[in-house]
Amino acid sequence: MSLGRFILKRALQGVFVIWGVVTVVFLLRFVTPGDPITFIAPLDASPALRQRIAAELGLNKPLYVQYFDYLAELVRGDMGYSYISGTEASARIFARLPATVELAVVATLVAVALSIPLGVVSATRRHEPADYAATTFSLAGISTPNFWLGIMLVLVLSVQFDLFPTSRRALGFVDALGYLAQGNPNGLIVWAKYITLPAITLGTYFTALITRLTRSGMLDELGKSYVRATRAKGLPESLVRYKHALRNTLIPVITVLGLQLGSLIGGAVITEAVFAWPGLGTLVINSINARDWPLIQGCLIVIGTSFVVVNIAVDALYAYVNPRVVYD
Amino acid sequence: MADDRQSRISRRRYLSLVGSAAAAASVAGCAGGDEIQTPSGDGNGGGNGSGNGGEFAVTITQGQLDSGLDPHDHRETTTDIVLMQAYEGTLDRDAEGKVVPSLAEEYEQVDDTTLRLFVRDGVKFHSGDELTPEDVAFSINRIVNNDVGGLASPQKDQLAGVTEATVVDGERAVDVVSDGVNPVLVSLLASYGDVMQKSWVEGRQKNQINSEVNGTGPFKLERYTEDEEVVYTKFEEYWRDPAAVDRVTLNAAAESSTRVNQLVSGETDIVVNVPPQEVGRINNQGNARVEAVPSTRIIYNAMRYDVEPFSSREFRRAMNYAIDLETIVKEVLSDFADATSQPTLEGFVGYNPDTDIYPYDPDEAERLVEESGHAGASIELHTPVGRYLKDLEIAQAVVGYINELPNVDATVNQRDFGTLAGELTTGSIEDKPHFYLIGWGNETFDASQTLIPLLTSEGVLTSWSNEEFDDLVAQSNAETDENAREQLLRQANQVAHDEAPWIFLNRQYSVYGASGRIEWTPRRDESIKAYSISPK
Amino acid sequence: MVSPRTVRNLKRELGRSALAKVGIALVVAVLLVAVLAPVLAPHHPLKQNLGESQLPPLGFSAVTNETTSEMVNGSIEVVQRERQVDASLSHPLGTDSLGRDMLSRIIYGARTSLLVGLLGTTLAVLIGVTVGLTAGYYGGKVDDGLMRVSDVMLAFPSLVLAIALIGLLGGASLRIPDPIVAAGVEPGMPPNIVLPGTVIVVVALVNWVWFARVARGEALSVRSEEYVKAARALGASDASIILRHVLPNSLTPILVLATIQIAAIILLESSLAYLGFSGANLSWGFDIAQGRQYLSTSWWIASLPGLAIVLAVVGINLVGDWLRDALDPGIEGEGGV
Amino acid sequence: MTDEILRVRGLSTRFFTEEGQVNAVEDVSFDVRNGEIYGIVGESGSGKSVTALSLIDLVDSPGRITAGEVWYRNADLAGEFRETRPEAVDGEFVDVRRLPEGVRRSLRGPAFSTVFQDPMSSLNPSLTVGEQIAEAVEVQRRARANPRRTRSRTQGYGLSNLIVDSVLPSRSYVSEESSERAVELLEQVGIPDPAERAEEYPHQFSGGMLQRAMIAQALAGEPDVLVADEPTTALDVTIQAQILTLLRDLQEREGMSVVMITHDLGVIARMCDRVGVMYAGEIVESGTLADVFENPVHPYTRGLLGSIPDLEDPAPRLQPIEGNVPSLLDSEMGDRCYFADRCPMAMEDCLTRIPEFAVSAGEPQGGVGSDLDGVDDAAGGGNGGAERGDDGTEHRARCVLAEREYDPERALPDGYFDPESAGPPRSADPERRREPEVNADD
Repeated sequence: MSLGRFILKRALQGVFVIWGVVTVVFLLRFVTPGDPITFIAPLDASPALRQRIAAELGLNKPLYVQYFDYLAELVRGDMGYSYISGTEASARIFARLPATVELAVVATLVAVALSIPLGVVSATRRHEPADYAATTFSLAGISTPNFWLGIMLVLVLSVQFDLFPTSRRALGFVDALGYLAQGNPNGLIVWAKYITLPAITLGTYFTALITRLTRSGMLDELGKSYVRATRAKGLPESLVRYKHALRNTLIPVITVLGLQLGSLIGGAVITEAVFAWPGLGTLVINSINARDWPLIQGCLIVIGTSFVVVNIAVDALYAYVNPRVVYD
Repeated sequence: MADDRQSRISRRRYLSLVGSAAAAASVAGCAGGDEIQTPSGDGNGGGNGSGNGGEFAVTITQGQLDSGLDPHDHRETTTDIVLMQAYEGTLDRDAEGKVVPSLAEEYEQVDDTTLRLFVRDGVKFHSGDELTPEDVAFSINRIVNNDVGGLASPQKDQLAGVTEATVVDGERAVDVVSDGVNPVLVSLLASYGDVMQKSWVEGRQKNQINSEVNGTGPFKLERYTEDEEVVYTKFEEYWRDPAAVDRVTLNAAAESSTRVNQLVSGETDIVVNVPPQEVGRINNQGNARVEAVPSTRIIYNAMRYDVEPFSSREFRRAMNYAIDLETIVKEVLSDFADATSQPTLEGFVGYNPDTDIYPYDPDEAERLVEESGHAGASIELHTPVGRYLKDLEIAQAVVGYINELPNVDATVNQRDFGTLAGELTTGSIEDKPHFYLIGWGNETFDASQTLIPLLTSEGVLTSWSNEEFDDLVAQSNAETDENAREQLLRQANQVAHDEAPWIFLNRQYSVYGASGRIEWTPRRDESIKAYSISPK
Repeated sequence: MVSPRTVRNLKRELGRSALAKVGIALVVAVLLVAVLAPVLAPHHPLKQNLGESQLPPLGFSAVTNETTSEMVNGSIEVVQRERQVDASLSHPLGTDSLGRDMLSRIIYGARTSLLVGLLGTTLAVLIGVTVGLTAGYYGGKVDDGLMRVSDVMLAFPSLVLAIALIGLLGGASLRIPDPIVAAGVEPGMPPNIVLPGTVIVVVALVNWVWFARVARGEALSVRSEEYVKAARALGASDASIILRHVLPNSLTPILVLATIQIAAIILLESSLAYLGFSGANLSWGFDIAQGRQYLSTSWWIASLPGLAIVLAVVGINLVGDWLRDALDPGIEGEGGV
Repeated sequence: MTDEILRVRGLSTRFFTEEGQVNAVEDVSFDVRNGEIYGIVGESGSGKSVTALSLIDLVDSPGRITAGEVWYRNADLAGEFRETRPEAVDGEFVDVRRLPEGVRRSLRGPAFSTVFQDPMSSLNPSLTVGEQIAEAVEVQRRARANPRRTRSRTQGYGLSNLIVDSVLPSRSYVSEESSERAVELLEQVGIPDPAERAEEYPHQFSGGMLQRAMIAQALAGEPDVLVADEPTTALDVTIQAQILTLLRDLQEREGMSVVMITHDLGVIARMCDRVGVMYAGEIVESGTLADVFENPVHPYTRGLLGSIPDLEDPAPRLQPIEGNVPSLLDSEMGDRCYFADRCPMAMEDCLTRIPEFAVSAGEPQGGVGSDLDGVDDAAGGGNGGAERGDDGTEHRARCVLAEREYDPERALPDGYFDPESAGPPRSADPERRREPEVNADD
């Protein structure tokens, strides 16, 4: 099977999984106790008014009709209107998405940029102080609840030393770039100041995780015969480590990272809660609390879909970097 | 819609952001914050035409933001504060709570059921159109009539008794008709009933009404980023003098410490709900101050009369004796509250000055529990978290005291406010938790707006039913003589004290942090009007 | 199940790894603290003393600003006074905002964390292993179906799913009598252990997938083994083949994964409690959330319970590393949080 | 003037494991001449592969070369270091182990090159075969482009390069010229369609083809000495023959020297000019092929050869010799002939360490004390450049039988070395004994 067909097949599977996600999310409303009308209708609403509201929202139709209606609307990109504010759910979700994506991307980039060299150093200087420091850090990193880490960072860096803002997002990256286009670099500085603590909070677990994976993977690879053979042909050590051993180390790391995207988003939810970061995480918590079903469903679908899409991308990347993959 | 948003973000967003950043930079000027400085270094440069070096911009940070911008489709103080910058009612209140004219210049009681409002001339909506009596009548009807304005408004009971509003032929006036004697109508109209423009509402979809603003107030909407911020600019054609503030930004931070940090670092000018432990940071910072005022909000623990053990009067009274309210006020609330003895707050019409706060008497409490026959009861107190000043701590303290009784076991159940409020507002007592902490703000300064909805048998939010109490309230509601009405309300409050449908807790203080660069005095009714802010 | 070879590997790895020893020490310590909470806790963990609120831990006595308000001529004046706040020997880790003993709360918090971690993992193992073995053993359509279900489950971040389930279903808790208190040893301590039932079920529901995948992989590899074929030829029932042949082979990787999952679930529980979605009345995450408001005045309320989480989870992770190194179950990566 | 390219003197490599010190290579000395194939033969665990790794300085931690010299003839290098590092220079020879790290690494490729046992695991599975060979060409190309004194051997290659390489193939480490050369090399080792095959990954190759590719890679640096470590062990018998033929042809064509390491006497018989037999980390007997195969002295060698009726028959492999594979743990090795416990002719004399004796030509169990001089010049260190065996005989053995007849009177009793007996204690746990070999062989 060619790479293209492989990806196509994975994409089809992905569509299937997304359909599953949508269905689960849709059904969630019906297993949840409490009539959504109660949250929408005014206090003294008469039964007639309740029925009218139900009719307006299509809640009086049979379940399967509602389901197919929902699917049809979803395909058109329509996630309905917020029960609470009456605004378009999709608009609201996509307005929040950049903040979360920004946070997740920065955290991931920082995590990758720090952890891979750390893991390599740790593996190549085994039993040296650098290794002990890296393993201690990574053990602590995977064992620390990130919300607590965030609070401690605020306590020390914001409350005590006043180096970073304690919360919020002053402006988005795109806005900061807009300032830069006008010749004002301060936008980027402000942006960086606001995103630093949330990104550290979210990224630490992943930095630690990838450091551990890289270290054990590198140790594994460096012990393999081909590394010795590569050294034997006179290649510089940096080439042996990075081009050969690290490349093979990263192949499984990429897969694990794809699977960990879920915990990245989960981590983003709580990080956003800690830093009042206006992203999807705070939106999903608020809408769950308010039983704002169109928003809850929309958020979960967007999160589930991005998970599936990213994993397809990871699979494709995996297939690309790993010639041994059998496309089946 | 999504496309609109995108294109709006593209160019206008940059321009407006530079404008707001410039405003923030002027804040940073005094706070030494980390805001954006333009390369030229003057801190005021920006692309926005209206922005200039002298702009006076103010930011107000609440615990949460609006739930949409339709002034008739919400019931929260937070949304109200967002919208009161742009929408006005027919009547208003001054800082002391006295009723003053607003869009209605005058009012007149035409007969027992009809109040005539004379609509002010020369008032413009932000759309540029003139205010008409039709708009006023439409707005009131939109609230009280589910078939008007495409909305079943949750504010219907805030205009209790009103059946309709009609335009008076040949006059610039509107008749507001009630279903009977309505002694509190003026008071209600002074607090509720924002006026919208009929044609504007009718030409818009629900989601547009929720994301655009067209009022008569001193500020018009510049930018609305849902859940993030609402930015208003001064409405130059306001019927009174234009505001001293050029730009108002409202945003939110759920954590009190976060709000205080924002104030201290100069990111905002007014923050709400400053907990006592954060007061020191504001005062020590030197560039901001703490403003406190007794609010119109009472915090209480409701006990449902229809379930054991709370069906027992003895048990309910025992709960009041069990807690050391004075200590809670002193230690948990650092005296930023007053202890209460009845549902009505001091200074309100109908407040009974002769009832005493329940003393702390655990022995009496234990005895009453035994007497009630519910010794060994397990009770669970549902409480919202972060909604009221120290709500969770108060709940935990109450439960802590109750647990000290050897014959009752109590626990706290932390609830999300939205979910809890949902259960409380279904209109059916069965949906409510048996025992819950909640706060009630009554901006009318009249006991009836507390007693009727919360404690009468038919009240939409009630947890109690008592014939004697119902009778007293009903009589007061039909009583046109003010003194006689006040006496009836006092008696009702005495009954409530004795029967103890609640654990009476505290009157909350509104504790604000305000930056040193603004002149502003907090109000008892919890409203924050940017119109009343001026530079120092 | 536990072969002598396994025991030998465990011992050898333990002998060679100081970290494994530290891990076991930490885990044993946390277990002891959790089990003996009524005996170890100096105070009732819920007992408030409003007069002794926010006492600092030993060694952190300090002068603090005390804020109160006074009514002066109808308006409220904010008053600040300096006050020396001394740590108290009877509250070595200080007290929280209601004067409750931090040490006792942390000791009792260990119970919640471990109960949720152990029971949640057990439930997840039961669900996951049942599904995984079934899928792997039968293969074909059953396998496809169950694995697609697990794909869908994986697409929901466990924290988000847990919040959704608890937020929507509500959090119920069970109370079971504390055997130590019931035995009359420490009559002044809480008589009941509060078991956050919904949380336990939900963490299992969001984490079983990892076990299903491992169990399925093992079942797939064992299915074609000769002895399984032989057993089938001899007419053994599927259930007995799964239990007698397939399950034992999966135990080692599942044990290792379960260890990692206990740590992950403890972190998940603390996150849920932090966000207010836990039915437990004593939880480290909950105390952190409460202490967050007091960061600027009483750092210990939020800091110390977090340290407890870190120590417990470090211990479990070290034990997990030890088991993995010693048993080499061949599973990649960490289970998800 | 000698024609040696390599003189190994007193080489000792030890592994410092948790179980204790493992003496994988102990005091090994031998010479490799220009253009010859020198064979090292031994059972697995005898230390022969570690010897190979020690030659090319690729002993991995926890192993370390603890003593000895590897003298390599290179007039240029000798000239270069004569002033700065006189101790590393002896005539045209340099002691590789005393050269700076960077220079030592630069010798891999042009001086020493290696063909490993299992081609599949010796090539990086995720790079094309062509690229890996081209790398070996490229590193030499770059080395020629920069004089040694000025270049940094660790030309920076970091994470950023990896990312850039992965995204932009044009920015790869390997130049086009090297890639072309790689195809030529593949052709030289007899791979059909070399251009296409160069684009393939190792898993797409058969074992024999892959070993050819490995050889091509080893040839990339035009090495003086090719170390072939069990180059055919992992291959089918028919393929083995092809590979051996290829090696022989290449060796003749390039005129390089080969150190052939194997446990297969047939390979030795077929390929080698001279041979050393290893046992328990030591070379127990060495000499020309004829010396060792026709007049074996050491009972171990005799045991190995016992089943080989005909030198020309390449098929038979090492005949298993009764007894345990020797422990290489220092603590368990004892101070005696390491073979004594398995030796059918062990005598009391064998209970001390045995030096290397020269074996007189034609007198296998030779004349008493025929040549006791020179016995120890290997162990003497220092003057490693000196010639050995000035009497012309190369046949040497670490066995008392080289100088004295077997005397049944002095024989050790049966079971002397059994754990239960009063003899020196030895562990009976075979699993444990195997462990030190993890790095030592295979």
